[in-house]
Amino acid sequence: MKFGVVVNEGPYTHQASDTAYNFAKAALESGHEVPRVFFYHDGVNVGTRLAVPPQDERNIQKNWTALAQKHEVDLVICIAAAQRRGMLDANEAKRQGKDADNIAEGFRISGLGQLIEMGIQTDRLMVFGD
Amino acid sequence: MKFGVVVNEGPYTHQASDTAYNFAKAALESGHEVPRVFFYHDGVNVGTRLAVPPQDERNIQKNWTALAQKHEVDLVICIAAAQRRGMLDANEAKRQGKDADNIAEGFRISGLGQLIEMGIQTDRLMVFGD
Amino acid sequence: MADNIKKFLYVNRRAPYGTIYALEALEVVLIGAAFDQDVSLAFFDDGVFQLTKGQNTEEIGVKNFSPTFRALGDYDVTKLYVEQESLDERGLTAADLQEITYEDEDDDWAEKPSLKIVSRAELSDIMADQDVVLSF
Amino acid sequence: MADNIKKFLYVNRRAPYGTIYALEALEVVLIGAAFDQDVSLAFFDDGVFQLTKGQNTEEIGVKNFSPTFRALGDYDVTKLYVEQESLDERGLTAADLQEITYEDEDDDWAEKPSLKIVSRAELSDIMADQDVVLSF
Amino acid sequence: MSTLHTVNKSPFATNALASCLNHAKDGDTILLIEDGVYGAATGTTLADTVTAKVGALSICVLSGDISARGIDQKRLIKGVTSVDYTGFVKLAASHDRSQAWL
Amino acid sequence: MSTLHTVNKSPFATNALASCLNHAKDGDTILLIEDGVYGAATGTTLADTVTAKVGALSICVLSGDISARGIDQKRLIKGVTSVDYTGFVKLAASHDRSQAWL
Repeated sequence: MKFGVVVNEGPYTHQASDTAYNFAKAALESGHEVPRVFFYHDGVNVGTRLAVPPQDERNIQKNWTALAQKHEVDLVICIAAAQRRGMLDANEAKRQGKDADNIAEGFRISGLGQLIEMGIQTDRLMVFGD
Repeated sequence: MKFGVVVNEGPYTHQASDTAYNFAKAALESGHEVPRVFFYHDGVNVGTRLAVPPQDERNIQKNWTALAQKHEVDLVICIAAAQRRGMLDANEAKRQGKDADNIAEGFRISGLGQLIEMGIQTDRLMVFGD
Repeated sequence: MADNIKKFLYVNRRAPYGTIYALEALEVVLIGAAFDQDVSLAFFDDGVFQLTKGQNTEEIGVKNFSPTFRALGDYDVTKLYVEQESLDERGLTAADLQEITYEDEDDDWAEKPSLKIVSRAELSDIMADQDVVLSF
Repeated sequence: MADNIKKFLYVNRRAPYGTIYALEALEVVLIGAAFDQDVSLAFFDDGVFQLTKGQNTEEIGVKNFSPTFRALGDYDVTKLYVEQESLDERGLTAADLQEITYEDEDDDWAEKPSLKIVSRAELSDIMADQDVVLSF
Repeated sequence: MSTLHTVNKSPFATNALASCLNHAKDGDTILLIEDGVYGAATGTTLADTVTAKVGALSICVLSGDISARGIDQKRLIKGVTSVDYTGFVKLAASHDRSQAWL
Repeated sequence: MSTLHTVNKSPFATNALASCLNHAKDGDTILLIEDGVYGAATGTTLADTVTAKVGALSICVLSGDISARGIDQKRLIKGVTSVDYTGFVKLAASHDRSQAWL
């Protein structure tokens, strides 16, 4: 079965991104597919490569990146939500005249249409938020 | 009278940073002092210079920077909270081996001691959060 | 395309302005309208506050997005379900809500109300008849 | 320094792990301890859940910070007020909470409890007798 | 020696206002801000609870938040005072401490 | 045709569980996750409300969230089932849709 996953909250602040990760991992290990995870609202902040969590805590971004690479999950950050919150890839930074970008490996920035498309193309949509 | 202000939530997602800004502005315009604003929890995200909010919305970071410059307000981002969430200045980026930083003009990164010190040195402490 | 039409429900249970969820939910609805799915919006609990008349955000400095609800008809988003019990609990009636309408192309473009006030039981039935439920 | 001592209250009304507020509140308490102020912590509403015994976060992959409460005595943070009514509402008793103690240097280093279970009225009085109230 | 309490959550969504009302002391002020302002309207399931506290407590709302949410001043519970941000600052200055009910 | 409802908020803090219980249909499943798991404990002011729904609804808790919060399995309301993340996936697959009560 194909699961779509939506993450609505940022890392560490809320447990939502942890629960979503544990769900996606369990789904993949159970033989299901998770073709895409869509990060919306503060969820876009999960995809920053600049975070330095304490050594004795999990690294949420690196966990997602590793899961995506192992199972070919498309990690999509909503562009509209990202712009408000200061999440940019190199292209966006150039386009917006910003001098830095902060997206981590394995994540990409795209539009809200990717969320709707995920809803259409998957069998079940799971939302994790605050 | 001296007011200390604490901002616990990120920009746009919660109204807390807007209310804190409007409070600080009114306090300063009423002849009070706001020597410092301390950004904690997701509040650290207020200080990113990479945000590109829609043209018809307020720019929360720029509002704070302008207020700070006009009235010499010390805008402090908590280092521990910032590290978890990927907010870095140039020094921190270098120290942590990161290839980019994202702190806006007028903000600085420092420790939680600055919050306690603000509590001690101001007459009233105001907390804005979720 | 017809055999790929799903029932999408957008669940709105939060008040506007205190948090961004209501605004960003609306942004999804607007983009989603281009996909020709069977779209419904549910407003209950504090979500009914999103639809009130007379919102003026000038003093708080936040964008007033409530007029956008009136444009939903142009995007063929015409089913906005509002729970009666949630209105009652909050001291609101239909008269406190914006008038939101659409032009029905199957009925000589007659102007019809998009807001449908339903009971809690009816709303439960509507929610239980969806393919995709997006909560904000 | 003595004439610059203020009463600091840390207000804990949230459960642990679902959000980071409880953990980051504790981080402030630990740093704040170095400032030699008159520190109290209030645990009520869902904040009482922070203090329960037997927390094991292995399966959710989040750091278990509950043992840190037991270290507060070493930082001279010895006044942790817990509201009886909040415990009652949640089906908890003092026996469900961790034992948190400190060694009283004014009483030959006798080990004493840091947790003080108080009524809602007593907690209201304590909160109304502070200089600085930090909520998380 | 009195406290300014700020409540920024809808009383229909969270227990913040209920807990604040349970803990505030006579003579204190509660300022409803952001989504908290819904607690000041008449005709709701909570209006009686709030109305019963007016007098023992001073209950205020932030005018900008009332306007933003389309709540007519006429719908405010009797005895509730509307203040702007400058009024908020005055309240903060005139009370001995502020406590935020997040 | 049944729904899996997920509730991740403490029922003492917000109205999410109450609203979910008011809207779920017989035969649906409610999975309590994150801070929502406090709703599954006996001896609370809410336990009777939840207990009354067991049977008409299937009520489950996520085991990792129960352990994290130090809730002993023996304290769970009778009829509440504990599942791990794999069990969560199975529930999501075996219901026709999921609805998150945020």
